Amino acid sequence: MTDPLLRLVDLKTHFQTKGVGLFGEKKVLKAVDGVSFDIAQGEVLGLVGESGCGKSTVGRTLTHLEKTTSGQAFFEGREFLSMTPHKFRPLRREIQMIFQDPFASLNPRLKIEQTLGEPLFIHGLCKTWNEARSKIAATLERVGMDPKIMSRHPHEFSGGQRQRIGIARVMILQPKLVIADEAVSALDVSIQAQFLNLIKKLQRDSGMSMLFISHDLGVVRHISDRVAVMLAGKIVEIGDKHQIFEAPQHEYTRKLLNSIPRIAIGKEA
Amino acid sequence: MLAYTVKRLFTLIPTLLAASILVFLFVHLIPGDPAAILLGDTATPEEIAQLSAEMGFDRPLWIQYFLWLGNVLQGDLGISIFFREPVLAVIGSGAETSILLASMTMFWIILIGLPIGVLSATKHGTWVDQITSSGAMLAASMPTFWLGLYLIMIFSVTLGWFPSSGFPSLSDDGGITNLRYLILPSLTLAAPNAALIVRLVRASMLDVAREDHVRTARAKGLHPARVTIKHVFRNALIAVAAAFGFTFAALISEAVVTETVFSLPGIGRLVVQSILRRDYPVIQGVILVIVVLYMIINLLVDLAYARLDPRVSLK
Amino acid sequence: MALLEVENLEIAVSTQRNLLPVVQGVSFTVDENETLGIVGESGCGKSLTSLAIMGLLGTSPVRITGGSIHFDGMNLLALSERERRAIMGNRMAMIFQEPMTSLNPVYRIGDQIVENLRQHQNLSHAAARDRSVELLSLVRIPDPSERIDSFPHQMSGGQRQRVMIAMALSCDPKLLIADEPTTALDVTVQKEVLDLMADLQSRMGTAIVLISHDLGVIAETCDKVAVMYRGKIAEAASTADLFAELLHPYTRGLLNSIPVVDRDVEWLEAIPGRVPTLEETLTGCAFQPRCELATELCACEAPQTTQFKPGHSVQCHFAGQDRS
Amino acid sequence: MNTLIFLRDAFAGRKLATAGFLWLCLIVVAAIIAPLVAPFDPLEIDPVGRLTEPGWPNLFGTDHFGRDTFSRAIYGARMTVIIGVGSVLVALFCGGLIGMISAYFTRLGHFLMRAVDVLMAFPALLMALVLITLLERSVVNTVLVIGIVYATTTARILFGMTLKLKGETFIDAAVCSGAGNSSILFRHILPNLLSPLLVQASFIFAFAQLQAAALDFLGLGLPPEVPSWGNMLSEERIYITRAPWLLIYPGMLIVVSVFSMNLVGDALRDSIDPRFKDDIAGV
Repeated sequence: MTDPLLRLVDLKTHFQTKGVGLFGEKKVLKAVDGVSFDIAQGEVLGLVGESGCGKSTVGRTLTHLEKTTSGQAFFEGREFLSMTPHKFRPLRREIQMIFQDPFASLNPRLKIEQTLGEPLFIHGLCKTWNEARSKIAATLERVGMDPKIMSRHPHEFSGGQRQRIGIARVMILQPKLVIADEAVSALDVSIQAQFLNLIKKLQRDSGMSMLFISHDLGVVRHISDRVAVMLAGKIVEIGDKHQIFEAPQHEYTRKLLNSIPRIAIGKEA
Repeated sequence: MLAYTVKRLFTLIPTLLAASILVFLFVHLIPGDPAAILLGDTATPEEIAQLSAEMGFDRPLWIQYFLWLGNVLQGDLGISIFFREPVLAVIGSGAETSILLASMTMFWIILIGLPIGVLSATKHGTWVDQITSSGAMLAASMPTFWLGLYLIMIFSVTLGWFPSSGFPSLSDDGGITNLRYLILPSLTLAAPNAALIVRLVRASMLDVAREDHVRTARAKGLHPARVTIKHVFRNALIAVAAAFGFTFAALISEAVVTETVFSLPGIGRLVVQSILRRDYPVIQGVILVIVVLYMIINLLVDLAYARLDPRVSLK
Repeated sequence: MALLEVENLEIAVSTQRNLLPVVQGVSFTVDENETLGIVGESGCGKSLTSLAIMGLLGTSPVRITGGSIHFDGMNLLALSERERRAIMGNRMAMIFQEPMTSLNPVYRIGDQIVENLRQHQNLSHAAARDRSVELLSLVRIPDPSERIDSFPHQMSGGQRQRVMIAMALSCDPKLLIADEPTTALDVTVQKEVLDLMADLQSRMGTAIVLISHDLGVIAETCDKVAVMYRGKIAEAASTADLFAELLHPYTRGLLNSIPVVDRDVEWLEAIPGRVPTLEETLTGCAFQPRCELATELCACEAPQTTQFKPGHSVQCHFAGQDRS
Repeated sequence: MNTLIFLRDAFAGRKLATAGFLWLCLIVVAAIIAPLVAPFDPLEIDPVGRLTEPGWPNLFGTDHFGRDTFSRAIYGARMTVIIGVGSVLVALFCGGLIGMISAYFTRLGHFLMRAVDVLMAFPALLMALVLITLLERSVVNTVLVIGIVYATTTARILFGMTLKLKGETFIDAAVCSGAGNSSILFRHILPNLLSPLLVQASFIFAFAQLQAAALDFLGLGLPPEVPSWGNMLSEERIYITRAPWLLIYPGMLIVVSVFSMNLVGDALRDSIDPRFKDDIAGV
């Protein structure tokens, strides 16, 4: 087999925090401290862990939102963490990100079509607004929204609708890798289920790969092919989802699984 | 807390140095020979030559700066053109008035501003709130000198309750009763600043009242007054303390005007008169003193802030 | 008579134009040593119900417009403000969702517990402080005699929630209201906090009203459950009965929406659509626009609460029926 | 269109603020058509008709040069608008640019904000006085000086607000879409700052009037012959007992105008994004 779509080698992202000592000595927060994994073409890797374990930082580092301290990441064999912003820009089309908070992830001042059209023009996928609008309409339909809404502003939509628009912004570029950072955590259960189905469907249809970051083990099991469990900046266990959920090896994975409240359904309870 | 204090002191030094450079450059930005500017129109060429040599005006600017800074650190701010006295002594003669005026004003600001602010916040949305908060805004919209002139007209000229101008020292005849000279000026100066504090206390109390921990306090079954004072007002003080530095800056600015209106022999009037007299050594000296003073006040405000908010000093 | 009896509780929010009902006809009872779980999605009125019981709606635009709340034989809504305060934090206490912000950042945690104790008990400061140390060790805070002088920001989220619990339990309340107490916490911490609450309940006999959006949390910790949807109780029963036979299509939909860790489901059976907003006026059943069983009857007539089985009530015209 | 809705919402149910807004509109109109409505030349001296009481034809009476106070007051509106608008423009442009750029480009920003800190070590009026000493008395210089003084606070405020916006998820999202620096700054950040900037502008407008009046009073503001409300107060202050109307009218005009501007700013502030409320220094 050829190279995986994404290969991450010993990624470290450290943050300088201001110290409190007399001279404000810098302290180092090792948010991500040596993470390696591969994501194959069309594969969904779930990254699960508790708050502060560094799982979001992995996603943010891969999209250049945080500076890498050390380590490498290869996309289709090309190292991209060390690229300049200018060099990295074409790759942004291929590596897209879905954010957690549907209320914060859309610019309140821009119309939906402006938000969705911007990446099309940046990456030269469209020349005219007519072209862009037809692409936007098609993408909105794919995520289950009425194309007519493109001339409206974000505040006119509910959280669920905004998250659909957020997903549309990602899908419109037809990326090869999508990083979903707690993409469904802010949603109520009944809406969350709609989204999990939608994301799964989009992923299957387009054959894209995905890094699905979440604290919710149920969600991760539902959507992923493989799962990595993170603790304090490091991956403690990684493997096929059935192995992780049915025969966890690491003590921490077992602790996580045991902590989840369960519902006993039906008469046998 | 000690570590925090020392740390803040250290961060003060670069700002202070940068500000001193600006004050130093001031004289050099005025067109003409700096020595002639510092000595005034009546100076003889010999005097100018002597001062030029003393201050190194023929040498590079940065050497001049260090010569000047050296003098300043020894307390030598130059000689006033108008008074023919050392600048420090001229400033010192105005210090008593200004310090007393500032203290009395602060007294009014706290005495008037805090209670009215609390009242306005607790009566939020009622006519009491509307009157106090619009009244405060009105007070903050008045030119201080205009208010001062009318206070003089009403309380000095018509009613004769207070003297209209001047301030004999506390060590002169009358002693402590001489403070009555400062009652109108300090009230004038306090009005707009107390008004700002009223608005600030009100706004920050309303903000704090929405915070979750206030709900916790109410869930304890505490008396509403206790919740207001111990939980809302106490936490609102953090924001108020942070703004006290600004209040002090406004106070210095407005003292310039107030001292002029009431003809008080303070530092503020000295600034204006020196500008009108083109007494540059005094202008430079006063500005330096005020800037240093203002920074010290800001440091104290920061320390008070850190005391009020444990999240700042112990993290 | 039960310890807490809520009957036909109505809460409305007043807007500039009109009064919008947010809780309608909610009734339930809680006995001593019993845990009632109220579950529902955001905006269903569960938090407002808990605030109404506690008496914390206060002067906000949200207010009680009908019904009654009886606690320990007293009609809470008829009490004076002073009498009400004597109960709050004393015989009835509450913990909140946000452990990060629910403690006052400027006071040491010990002082905040002492404040609650001395408000209701005639204790010297020293005695109240000793008692606070005991309470902190009761909620398993390590080194309680040292941690008592910590400020809230020096503790983790889980520890802060333990402090909240210690504070709530300081006067041995008969009723503890917990509004999403573990939502902001990680699962492992959530388990510890829930275990702690269950343990304390078994020792002290406190009745608990647990508000949560998480069916799993409710199923594991509660004796009985009320499922709320847009201001009404859709279904209520003992936990065992409820999960043995889900009668309301919403409860069923909610359960099917949850991806579980123990088995694989290819596609989730999501409930279509979304919860109607408060401004949208509805005739008939509030769940009808999203319901697979809905008929014309559901669109015109709101279902009444019916006892489908003893102890298992439901608000649905087609309770217990399947799509087929 | 959005701005109109924003204004309508801000003033809804606020009678006092609406009255203030209308008053300001009146001032602007008076400033524009001053030559048409002023009954006399504001500079015309009449040695015979000195210190006449308000009446006909001198509605507000005359000053000690016999100049018509009413006409001077109307021309004073001109100065009010020029000083206000001018210093707002200077402050927002210089301060806004410095603040935004400092927040966005952190290295340069660190240096720039330290410089702003140093300037802020000079209390506002004092700084104005120092600058005035170096310049001549003129309308342009007064505008510049007041504008520069408030540019420092504006820079601080804009710095804080831009920093907050920079941390917003929608900015991250725009970055992930491939948007460049200028697009992020001017397309994504700036439009979100416009309404808070408007609020800040109204407060600066109000402060500027008070500062300008104080400078006039100290004899360091506008040239004495310029008919501004501050100059009117300053020149006639010794007649406060003999001809009180000379101080009442211009004084009240200043108070009402500044009060109106503060009311407007307050109303606008209550309707902007609550995140920015605490950043803006106003009354």
